[in-house]
Amino acid sequence: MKKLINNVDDVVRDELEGIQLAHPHDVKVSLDPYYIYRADAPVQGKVAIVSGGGSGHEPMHGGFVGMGMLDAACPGEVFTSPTPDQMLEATKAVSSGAGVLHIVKNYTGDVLNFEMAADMARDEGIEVESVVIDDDVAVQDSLYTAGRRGVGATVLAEKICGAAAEEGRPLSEVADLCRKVNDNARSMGMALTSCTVPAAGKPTFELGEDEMEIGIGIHGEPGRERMKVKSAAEVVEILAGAILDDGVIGSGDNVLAFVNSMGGTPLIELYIVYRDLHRFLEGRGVTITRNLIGPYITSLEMQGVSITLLKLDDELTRLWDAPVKTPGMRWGA
Amino acid sequence: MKKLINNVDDVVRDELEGIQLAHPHDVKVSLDPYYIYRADAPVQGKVAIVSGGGSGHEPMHGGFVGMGMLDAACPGEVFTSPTPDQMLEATKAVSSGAGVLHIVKNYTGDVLNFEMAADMARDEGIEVESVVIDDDVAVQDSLYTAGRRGVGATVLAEKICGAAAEEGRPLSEVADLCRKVNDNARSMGMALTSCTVPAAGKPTFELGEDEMEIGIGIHGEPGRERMKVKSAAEVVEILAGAILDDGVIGSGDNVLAFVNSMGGTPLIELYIVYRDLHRFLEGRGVTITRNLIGPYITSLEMQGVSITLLKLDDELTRLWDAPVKTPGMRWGA
Amino acid sequence: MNSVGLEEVLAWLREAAARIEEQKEYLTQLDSAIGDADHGINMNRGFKAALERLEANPPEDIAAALKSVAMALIGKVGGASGPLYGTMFMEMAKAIDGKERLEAADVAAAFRAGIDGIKARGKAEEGDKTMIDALEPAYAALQEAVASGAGVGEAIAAAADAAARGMEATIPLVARKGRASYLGERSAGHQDPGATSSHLLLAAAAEAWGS
Amino acid sequence: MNSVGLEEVLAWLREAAARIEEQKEYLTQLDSAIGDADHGINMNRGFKAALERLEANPPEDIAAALKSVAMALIGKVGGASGPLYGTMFMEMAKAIDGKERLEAADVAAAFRAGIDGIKARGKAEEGDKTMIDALEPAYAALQEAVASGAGVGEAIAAAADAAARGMEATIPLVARKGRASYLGERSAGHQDPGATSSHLLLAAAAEAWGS
Ligand SMILES: Nc1ncnc2c1ncn2[C@@H]1O[C@H](COP(=O)(O)OP(=O)(O)O)[C@@H](O)[C@H]1O
Ligand SMILES: Nc1ncnc2c1ncn2[C@@H]1O[C@H](COP(=O)(O)OP(=O)(O)O)[C@@H](O)[C@H]1O
Ligand SMILES: [Mg+2]
Ligand SMILES: [Mg+2]
Ligand SMILES: [Mg+2]
Ligand SMILES: [Mg+2]
Repeated sequence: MKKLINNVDDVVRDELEGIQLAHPHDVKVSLDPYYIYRADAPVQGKVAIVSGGGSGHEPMHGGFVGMGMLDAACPGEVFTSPTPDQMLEATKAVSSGAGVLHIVKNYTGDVLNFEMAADMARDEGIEVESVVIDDDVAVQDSLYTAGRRGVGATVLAEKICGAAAEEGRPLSEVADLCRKVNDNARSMGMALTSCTVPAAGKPTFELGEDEMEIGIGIHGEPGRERMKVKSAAEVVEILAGAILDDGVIGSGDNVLAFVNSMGGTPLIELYIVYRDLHRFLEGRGVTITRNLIGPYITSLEMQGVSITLLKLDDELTRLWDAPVKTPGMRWGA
Repeated sequence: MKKLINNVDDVVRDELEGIQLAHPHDVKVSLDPYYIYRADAPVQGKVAIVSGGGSGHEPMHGGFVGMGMLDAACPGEVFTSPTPDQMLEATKAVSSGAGVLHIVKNYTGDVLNFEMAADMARDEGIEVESVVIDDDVAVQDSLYTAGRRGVGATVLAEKICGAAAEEGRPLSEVADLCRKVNDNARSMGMALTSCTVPAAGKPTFELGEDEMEIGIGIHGEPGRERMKVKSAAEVVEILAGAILDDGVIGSGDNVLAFVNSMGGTPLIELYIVYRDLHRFLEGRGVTITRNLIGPYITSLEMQGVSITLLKLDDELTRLWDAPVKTPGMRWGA
Repeated sequence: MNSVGLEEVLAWLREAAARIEEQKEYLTQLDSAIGDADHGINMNRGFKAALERLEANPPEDIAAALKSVAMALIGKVGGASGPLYGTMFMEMAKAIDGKERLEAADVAAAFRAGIDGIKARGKAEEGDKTMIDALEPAYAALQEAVASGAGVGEAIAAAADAAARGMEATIPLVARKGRASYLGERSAGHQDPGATSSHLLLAAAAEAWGS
Repeated sequence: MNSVGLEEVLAWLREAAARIEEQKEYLTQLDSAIGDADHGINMNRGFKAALERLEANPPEDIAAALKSVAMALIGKVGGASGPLYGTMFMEMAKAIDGKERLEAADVAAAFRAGIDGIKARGKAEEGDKTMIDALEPAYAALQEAVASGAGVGEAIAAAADAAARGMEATIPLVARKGRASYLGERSAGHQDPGATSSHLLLAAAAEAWGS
C-alpha cells in the first residue's frame, strides 16, 4: 500500500486538521467527536442541514460544508459510518431552532446511527427530519432487503437543499425537496481498479489487467457484474442504459448529468465519458441542461466513474444554480 | 492499460468535444487546429492571455479558460507540446489589439513551438510577449542546460495575470507580473505510481511496491531520486525543504501554498499533506496566507503530489483573490 | 450457577472482549467476503472501549454496567453492528433495571428485550442472514431451558449451543439485510460475520457462568 | 548514384517514413527511459502527415517537397523534435531552392544549413546528448566524402555510418538539453532518442540512394 499518510490510525484526524488549517474562515472542525461545521453556525432562522458517512469519499461530505450547502458533516473512519454522538453534537452545534435536516445515504450503518442521533436530538428538543438517499440502480430494490445504496444523488441533494435552506424555507419543505431529488435521481458506477482501505493495507478486491467491475458501490463493495474492459462509449451505454431502464428518466426530460470520478480517474477521461454520455442521451431523447464533472463522491484512489442523472424542473434548476461557497463546490460567491 | 477512452488516437479530440458540450456558455472549442477560447473573445481593450502545452495535465490549461484567467489554451497530444499553427490561430482568435501574452512552461518543445508561433503572430501584426515559467527546483538550473521545468507556478501565474488583464492593465505590466510570479514561486513534486500515456499503452516507468520517485515532472519523467516510501510528513519535509533551500522563500514570508494532486492521489491525502506542510512551514517561520488544494496540474492518473510556494505581497494577494470563472477554477463569480 | 450478580456480568463482559480481540481477524475476514472487511475491527474497538469505560467508572449495578457497554458500543463501533449491539445492551439494561441478581428467567427476559431492540432497529427477520439468525434460536433454547427449570449456567450453555447452530445455518442463506444484501445470490456460501460475533458473546457467557 | 532528383528525394522520404513507423516503439522506448515516451509516436505522426501531404499536393521540385515535409513536421509533431526537424527541413529547402538535381556537394550544403537551423533554434552543441550528436559527425563524414570526390550514394552511406557511431556515442553522455537534461547524471547509460531518429533518416537516405 502506497499512500501519502502518516499513521493508518490517524488518517481521518490528520485530514480534519488539514481541513481546519486550510479553510479557517469557512469551516470549523471538532476533533472530539469528529465533525466539520460552518464557521458562522448556527445561522439564525435557517434550517440546518447535516450529513455524514464514512471517510474516503472526499470532498463529500466535509468539503460541502458552507454557505448554500451543508451546515455540518460527520466523518466516520474510512468507509465506516460515523456514530450517533458525532451526529448529535453536530446537530446541536448548527441548530438555530428552525429545525435540522439529516441527509443520510442508504447503508444500514448510516441509517441506524443517524436514526439514533435523531432520536437523541429530539430528546433534547431539536426538530429533526431525516431523508434517506437511495439512488443506485446497480442494486435491486425491494421492501424485504436493505434496498438501494445512496450514491451520487447525495451530492445533488445536499446542494439543492442547501440552496432552499438558504432561502429561508421551512424544514418540511427542505425535506420534501430532498425526497424530490432522491425520487428523480438515479446513479450507477463502475471501477477499473480497486481501492485500498488504509487500515486493511491491501486492495479490497482484485481485478484482472483487462477487467472492470460494473455496478460498484463507493466502499469497494463488489458490483453487479465483472466483465472485460470496454470503451468509454460502451461503459456509458451500460451505466446510463441501466439508469434509463429504471424508468424514472426518459425521452423528453431535461436532466442534470453528473459524471463523477471514483477518485483515481483523471479529468481528461471524465470529459470523454461526458461526450459519450451526451451523445447517448441525445439518442434517447434526453436533454442535458446542467452538468457536474469531477471527483465529488469518491472511493479513495479507485479508478472508475459513476453517472448520476437528475430530472430537472424549474425549481430544481434554480436551486442548483443558486450561489454556493464550500471548499468542494463553489459558484456565484 | 485500463482507461475510460475510446480510441487512443482520439483521446484529445474526444475530450475537447466533451469540454465544448459541457461548457457551451463559457468556452468555444476549435477542433482544427485544436484550441479552447473564451466564448466572449476577443474581449475589447483587454490584453489576451494564451497558454498551452501537452494534454494530460487537466484541468490545466483548457480548464482555466474564462473570465479572470486565460483567453485561450492550446492542447497538444498527451504530454506533447502543441504546434505553432494552434498557437497562432488561438492568438488571432482572442487578440483584441491590446496585445497577447504567451505563458509558456519551460520545456524545449513548448518553448520552441511557442517561439515559432510568436514570430508568426508578430508577422501578422499582433504584439506578443512571451514569459517562460521555470519553477521546478527538482532540476538543477544552469545556463548550459534546458533549465528548470515549468510546473505549479504556471497555474498561479495564469490566475494572477488573468486578473491583471481583466483590470485593463497593459501588456508590458501583465508580462512583468508573470515574471514576478515566476521569480517568487518554487515547486517540487513526487510520485507514488507512474502514469500510462494512452498511445504508449504501458506505464512510463516502473516503481516497486515500496518505492517513490522524488522530483518528478508532470510528464512521467523520472525524478531526482528514487527512495523507499516515506510518511506524508517526511515527504513534505523533502519537497518543501528543497523549495526553501532554493533561497527565494524563507522566514518572515507570507506564501500561497499550493498542494497539487498529480491526478490519482485523492483529496483525503492532500489534506494530510497540507496539514504537514502547514506545520513544516510554521517551524521555518513561513506563514501560509492563501492556499490551493486539489488536482490542478496533473499527470494523467499518476499518484503523487507537488507543492508550490509563491511568496505573496499585497498586489499578488489582491489579484489572486479577484473573481475568476473558468471550468477548473472559480470564485467570486 | 443459579443466578448472576454484577461480578458475574463483569466477568462475562471481560470474557467477551477477550474472545472478540482473539477472533478479530476472523470476523473481519468473514466480513471481507460479503461486506466491507471491518466487523472484527469495529467490534474490537467497541469492546475495548467498553472495558475501559467500566474500569474508569465502575458501575453500581448490573443495569449500569450494561448501559455503560451500550454507550461504548454506540459511540465507538459505528457501522451497522454498533447501533444494533448498542441497542441490545441498552434494552437489556432497561429490562433488568434495579435488580441485584438475575435468575435464569431474568436473563431470558433481558435477552428477549435485547433481541426485540435489534429487530425494531434493524428490521431483520430470521433467515435474512444477520445476527438475528444466531440470536433467535439462542433465545428459544434459553427459554426452553428456563421453562424446564434450569439454572442460569445450564440455560446459557444451551443458548450458546443453539447460537452456534444458527450461525452455521447462515452459510447457505442469501442476505436480505445489511451490506451483504447488495451481493444478492453472490452472498450465499459465506457465514455471516454478525451471527458469528453474536455466538461469541453467548459462548463467552456460557464460559463465564458455566460452573 | 551521383546525383538525386525529386524522385529520389521522395523515395528517401518514403523510406524514412517506413523506417520510423517500423521503429516507432523502439524510439518511444528509448524516450521513456530518459524522456516522456513519445518520440516514436511524435515522429510517426509527423512523417505520416508528411507523406499524406506529399500525395495530396505532389511537389513541383525538391525544395517544395522538403518545405512540405517541414510544414507537416511543424504542424503535426509537436514536442521538441517537431520544430527542430521542421526547421531542418525548412532550411534544407531554402539551401537547394530552384535546383532540379542535387550533387553530393549540394546535399552537403543543404545538410549543413539544416543542422545550423536546428542549432539556432535549439541551442544545443555536440556532446549535449541530442540529435546534434548524430548529425554533426554525419555532416563531417559527408563533407569528407564529398571532398574526396565521392558521389551522393557513397557520401550519404558514409554519413549514415557516422550517424550510427554518433548515436551510439550518446549512451554515456549526460544530457544538457531537452527533457533528458532533467535527469542529470541519471541520463547517462541511455541512447538519445533524437539521435536515433536522426540516424534513421540518414540510413533511409543511404538505402534509397544506395545503388
Ligand atoms: N438490519 C440488520 N439487522 C440485524 N443485523 C444486521 C443488519 N444489518 C447488518 N446486520 C449485521 O451486521 C453485520 C455487519 O456488521 P459490521 O460489519 O460491523 O457493519 P457494516 O456492515 O456497517 O460494515 C452483519 O454481518 C449482520 O449480521
Ligand atoms: N535543444 C535541443 N536541440 C537539439 N535537439 C534536441 C533539443 N532538445 C531535445 N532535442 C532532441 O529531441 C529529442 C526528443 O524529442 P521528442 O521526444 O519528440 O520531444 P519531447 O522531448 O518534447 O517529448 C531528444 O532525444 C533530443 O535528441
Ligand atoms: Mg463498515
Ligand atoms: Mg513529449
Ligand atoms: Mg462491515
Ligand atoms: Mg519525448
